[in-house]
Amino acid sequence: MSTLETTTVTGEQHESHHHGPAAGIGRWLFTTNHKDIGSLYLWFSLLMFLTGGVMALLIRAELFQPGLQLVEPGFFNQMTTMHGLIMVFGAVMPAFVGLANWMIPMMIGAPDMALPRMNNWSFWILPFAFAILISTLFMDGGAPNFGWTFYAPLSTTYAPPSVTYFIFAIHIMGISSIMGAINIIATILNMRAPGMTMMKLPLFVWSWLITAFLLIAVMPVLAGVVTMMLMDIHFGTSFFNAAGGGDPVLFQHVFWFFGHPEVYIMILPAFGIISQIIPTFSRKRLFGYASMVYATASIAILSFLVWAHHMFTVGMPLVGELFFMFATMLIAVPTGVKVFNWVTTMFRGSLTFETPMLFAIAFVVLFTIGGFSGLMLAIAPVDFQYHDTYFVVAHFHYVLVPGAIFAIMAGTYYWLPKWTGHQLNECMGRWHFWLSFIGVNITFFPMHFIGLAGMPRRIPDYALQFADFNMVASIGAFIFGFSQLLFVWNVIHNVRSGEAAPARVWEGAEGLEWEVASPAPYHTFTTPPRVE
Amino acid sequence: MDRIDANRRLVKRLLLGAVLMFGFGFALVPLYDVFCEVTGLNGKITNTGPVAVTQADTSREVQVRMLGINNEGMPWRFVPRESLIVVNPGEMRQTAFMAMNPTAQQMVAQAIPSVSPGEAAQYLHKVNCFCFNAQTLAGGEQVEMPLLFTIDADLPAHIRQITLSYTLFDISPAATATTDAGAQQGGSPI
Amino acid sequence: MKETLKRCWQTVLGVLAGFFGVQSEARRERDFREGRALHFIAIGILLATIFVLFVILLVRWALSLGGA
Amino acid sequence: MGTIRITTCSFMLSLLLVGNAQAAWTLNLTPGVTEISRSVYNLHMTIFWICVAIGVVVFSIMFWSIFHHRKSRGAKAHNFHEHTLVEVIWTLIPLGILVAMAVPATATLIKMYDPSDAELDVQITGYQWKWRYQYLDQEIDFFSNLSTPREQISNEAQKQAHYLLEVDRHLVLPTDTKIRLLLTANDVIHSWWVPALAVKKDAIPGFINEAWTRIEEPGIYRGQCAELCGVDHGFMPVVVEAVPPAEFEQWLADARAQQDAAAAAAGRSWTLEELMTEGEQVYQRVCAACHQPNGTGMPPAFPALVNSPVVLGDVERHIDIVLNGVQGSAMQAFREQLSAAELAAVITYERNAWGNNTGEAVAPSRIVQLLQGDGQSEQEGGQ
Repeated sequence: MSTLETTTVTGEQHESHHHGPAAGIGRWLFTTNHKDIGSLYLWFSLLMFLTGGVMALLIRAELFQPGLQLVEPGFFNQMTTMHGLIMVFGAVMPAFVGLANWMIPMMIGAPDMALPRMNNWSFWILPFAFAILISTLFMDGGAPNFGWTFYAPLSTTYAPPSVTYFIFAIHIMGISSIMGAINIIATILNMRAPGMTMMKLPLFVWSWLITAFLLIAVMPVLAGVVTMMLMDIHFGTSFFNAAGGGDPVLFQHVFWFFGHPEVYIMILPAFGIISQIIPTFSRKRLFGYASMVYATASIAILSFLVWAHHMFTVGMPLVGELFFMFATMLIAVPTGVKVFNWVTTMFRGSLTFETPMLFAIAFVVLFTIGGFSGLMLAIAPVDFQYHDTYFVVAHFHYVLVPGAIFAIMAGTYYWLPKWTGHQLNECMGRWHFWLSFIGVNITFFPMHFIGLAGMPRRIPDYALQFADFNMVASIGAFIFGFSQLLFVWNVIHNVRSGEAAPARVWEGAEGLEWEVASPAPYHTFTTPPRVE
Repeated sequence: MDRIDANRRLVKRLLLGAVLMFGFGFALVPLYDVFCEVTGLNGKITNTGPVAVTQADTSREVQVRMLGINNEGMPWRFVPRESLIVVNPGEMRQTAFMAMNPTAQQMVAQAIPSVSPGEAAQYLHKVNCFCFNAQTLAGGEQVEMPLLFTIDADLPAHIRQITLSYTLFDISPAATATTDAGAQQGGSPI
Repeated sequence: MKETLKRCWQTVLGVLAGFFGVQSEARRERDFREGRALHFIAIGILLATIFVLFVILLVRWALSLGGA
Repeated sequence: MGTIRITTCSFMLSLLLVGNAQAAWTLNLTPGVTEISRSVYNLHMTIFWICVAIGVVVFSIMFWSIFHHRKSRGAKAHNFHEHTLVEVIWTLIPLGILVAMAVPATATLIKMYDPSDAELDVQITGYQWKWRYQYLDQEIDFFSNLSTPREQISNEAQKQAHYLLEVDRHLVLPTDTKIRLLLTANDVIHSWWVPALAVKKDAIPGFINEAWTRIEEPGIYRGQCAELCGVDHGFMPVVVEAVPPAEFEQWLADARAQQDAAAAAAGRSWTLEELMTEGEQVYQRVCAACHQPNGTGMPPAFPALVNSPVVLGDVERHIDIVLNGVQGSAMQAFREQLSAAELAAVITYERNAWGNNTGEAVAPSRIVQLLQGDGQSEQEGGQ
C-alpha cells in the first residue's frame, strides 16, 4: 500500500523498526508491523475469496440446467467441499483478522499488536495451509469430497487418500487462528492507551475480544476432532468407527460443538463493523451500546449449549430434541433483536448513504432474513423437512454472504481511505454495491423455494421441477461473482490514486483511528495518546 | 518492562486454555458415553453381565424386534432365529442368531448392537451375548450364536416395541489389510 | 460480608442482563467500575449451567404434559 | 431469460400476496399426506407469517427512517442512545411469540416420536447408492435403484417427467396403516427423506433409527437421500407407492410369487442363449452405469471388461468378485442385490459378450451353492 510517508511521531520506536518500512519483498516476509500484516491478511483473504468464488461459479454453472454438463459428480463434491472450506477458513476468518490487525491498535491507541513476531508467524503459516489444501485437487483420488462438515465415516473409512493433507491443513489453520486470537486478546487487554478503559472500547474491539476467546475455546476442539480422524485412519483407533465400538454420531457432536461457536466467530466481528458504520453515517451514537456488549458476551457462553440443532435428524431421543429446540429458541431472541438496535440508531439520525453505509444497511436487511430462516430451522419438527435441503443453503448463505462478507466489504470501504489516504470513488462503490446486492438476492432467495420444494443440498443434478429457480440462482451467482471484480478494481484503484483524504474521512466518524492522518503513518501512537 | 511481563503471563494463560480445550475435545468422547448412558442418546447398551433374577411382570408384554444386518463387504448369512419376540418385562429370555460363512476363507466378525428407541437401551440387560466377543468362522462354517437378555421391569409404560439390531462388521486381519490397500489405490482390479 | 454479597448479587444481575441481551448504560458503568472480569465469567458459566438445568426441567415438564 | 425472470418475480409476489399460490412450480413446503406432515406444514406456515410480520414492522421503521431522516432532507440527528424499557419490551414480545410457537412444535414432535403399535415393520437400509427395503414379517426383500437412463443424465436423451426421481422398484406401503420404518445403513450415513410424509431420518451404519408414518391417500410420493454419501449421493431417490390395504395384500402376494419364481428359476437348467438374453438385461440395468454398455469401462475407476484378465480368466474368481465385490473400490457385492439366476446370467453375459468368447456358461445352481455356502470344496479346487 502507499503508506510510504515516514511518521512524524517522535519517541521510542517499537521493536527493530526504523522510521519507514523495509524495502522489497523482505518488508512483507519479515514484517512485524500490524498494518503490513493486516494488509497481508486482507489481500490473502481476497485471493481466497476469489478462489472459492470460482469454485462456487463452477458449482452454479453445473446446476444451471438439469443433467450433467460440465463436471463429474465426484469433482462436484470436491468443489462443494473446497468452496466451503476455503470460504470459511480462507476468506471470512482471515479477513476479520486482517481488519483486526489494521484497526484494533489504532482504535485503542496502541503502537502495534502486543506480540508482533507471533503476528508474522500466524499470518505466514496460512498460505502454506491453503497451498496444502488446494494441492489436494491435483492428487490421486482427488481433493476432499465429503463436504466441509466432513462427517465420518465418509471422511474416514471412505475418504480419498488426500484426507491426511486436509487434516494437516486444518491443523495449521487452527494454529494460525489460535495465535491470532491470543495476539488480539493480549493487545486489547494490555495495550490500551491511558484512559481507554474497557467501557470506552469501540464495539468492533469488543466484538473481536469476545470472538478471540471463542476462537481459543473451539479451534482446539476442531484440532481434536481432526486428530481423532487421523488416528482412526492411520493408527487403527475407533473413535468414529462403529466396527471398533466407536460412533459416527459422536463425530457430529464434537464437530458441531466446534461448529456452532464457529458460526458466531464468523458473525460477531461483522456485528462490530456494522456497529461502527451505522452510527457514523447516522451521525448519532449507537443505540444501546451496553446491551450490545452484554448480549455479545453472553453469546460466547450460550453458543456452547445449542450445537445439536444442526443434527436433529440423527435420531436423538425426544428429550435431546426438545432440549436443543428450546435452548435454541430461547437464545435466538435476545441476540436476534440486536437488529432493532441498529434500526433505532438510524431512527431520527441524520443519514447519508455512502458506500459503506449502503453495505451496512443491506447487511441489516439481509442478515435479518437469514435470521428469520434460522428461527424457522430451530423448530425441530419442521427442521425435519428443511434439514440438508437448499433451504439450509439459502439460510447460511444469507447469514454469511450478505452477512459476514458484506460486513467485510463495508468495513473495507469504510477504512480504505484511512489505509490508502485516498477518498473512495463513490460512483464505482455504488455500482459494486448495487450489482452485489441484486446478485446476492437473485442467487440465494430462490434457494429458499427450491429447498422447500424438496431439493437436497450437495447434489450435482436435480429433478426437473427445480430447474427454473436453479437457473435463476445461477444467473444471480454470475452477476454477484463478476461484480466482485469491481471490488478488486475499486481497491486497487484506491490504493493507487484518488483525492487526498482528511484524517477524519467521514463527517460523523468518531474514535481514535480518525485522529491520525490519512494514510495512517507506518507507526501510529508510538507515544500513547491520552483519551479524555 | 511491565507490559511485556503482562503479555507473557496472558499468553501463557491463553495457551494453557487452548491446550485444555484440545484435551476437552478428547474428553468429549468419554463424556459422550456418559451422556448417552444417561439419555440413551445413541441406543448403546451398557448393561451387561449377570443380573439378579426378578419377578416377570406378566401384565405387560413388550415386542422385541430382532434384526441381523451386514455391513459393507460382509458376505455372511446372518439372521435372528426369531424375528419378533414377545416378552414380559423382568423375564429372562434366550434366543439366538444364526451365522454362516459362505466363503472359503476363515473370517472374523464383530457384531455391534443398537437399540431403538434409544431410551429403551438402559432397560435392556444382556446377560450373555455373542457381541461381547469377536466371532471367528471357518469357511463354510455355521453357528448358532446365543443371546440371553431381560428387559427391566422399570421399562416406561409407553415403550411397547423395542428393536434390537446387530450389525456385523468384517474385522478379519486379511480383510482390513486389503481395505487399506484398496482404499489407497481407489480402483477395482476387474 | 454484606458488601461481598451485594457485589455478588450485582454480578448475577449483570450476567442475567447479558443473557437477556439488555443492559442500561448506568448499570454497565457500575459493573465495569466495581466488577471483576473473572467473577463475571465464573458467574456466567454457573448461570449457563443453571440455564441448562432449567431447560432440562422445561423439557421434563413438557413431556409430562405431552403424555410421553 | 427475460420472461423467466419476470414470471419469477410475479411468482414471488404472488407468494407474498396469496400465501399458498402454487400452480406449476412448487414454491412452498408440501402439506403432505399424513397427519404429521400437515401439522408440520401448519407449523411452517405459522412461523413463516410470524417472520413476515416482524420483518414488515422492522423494515418499515427502517425504510421510514431512511426516507425521512436523511441529511439531504435537512434531518438533524437526535441525541438519544439508550432506552432500557423499549429494549426490554422488544425483547419480550418476540420471546413470547416464540414460546407460543414452542407449544405446538413440542406437541408435533411428541407425536412424531411415538412409533408404538405399528402394524407393519419395514427395514430400510441405505447403500452407496441405493436403498434396500425389507418387509420384516412378510419376507420380502428388494433393492430400489435409480431407473433414470444414463442418456438422460448425460443429456443425450429427452429428460422424462420424473427425471432422477424414479426407481426400478417402489416401496409399496398400505394406506391407513401405521408403518414403522427401521433405518440403518450399510456403509456411510444416508438420510431417508420423503417430503410428503414429513419423514427424514438418518440411516447410520451400525445403528438403528426408527420413524413411523400413516399415509392417508394412495399415490406415489418421491424423495431423495438427504445426507452427502459419496459420488452418487444425488442419484439415490426414494419412491413410496401408497395403495389401499386390499391392494397391498395383492401386491405382497405378487411380490412373494415373484421371489419364489426367481428361486425356482435358479433351480432349473438354463441354456447359454437364455443366460445371455437375461444377462444382457441385467448388465444394462445394473452394471452398464460404471462398466459402460459396451464393456469398455471408464478406467481407472471402472475397469474395462472387454479382454479383462478377470473376465477371461478363472471363472471362480470372476464369480467371487461379482458376489462379494472388491473392498475399498466402487465394485459392490451383488450377492444380496441380484437373484442367483440373474447373477449367473450376468456373469455368463460378461464372459461371452463383446468378443469375450469364452463359451463358458455359469449355471444358476452353481451360484445357489455358493450363496448357501456349500460350494467350498469346488471353489478351493478351483483356486
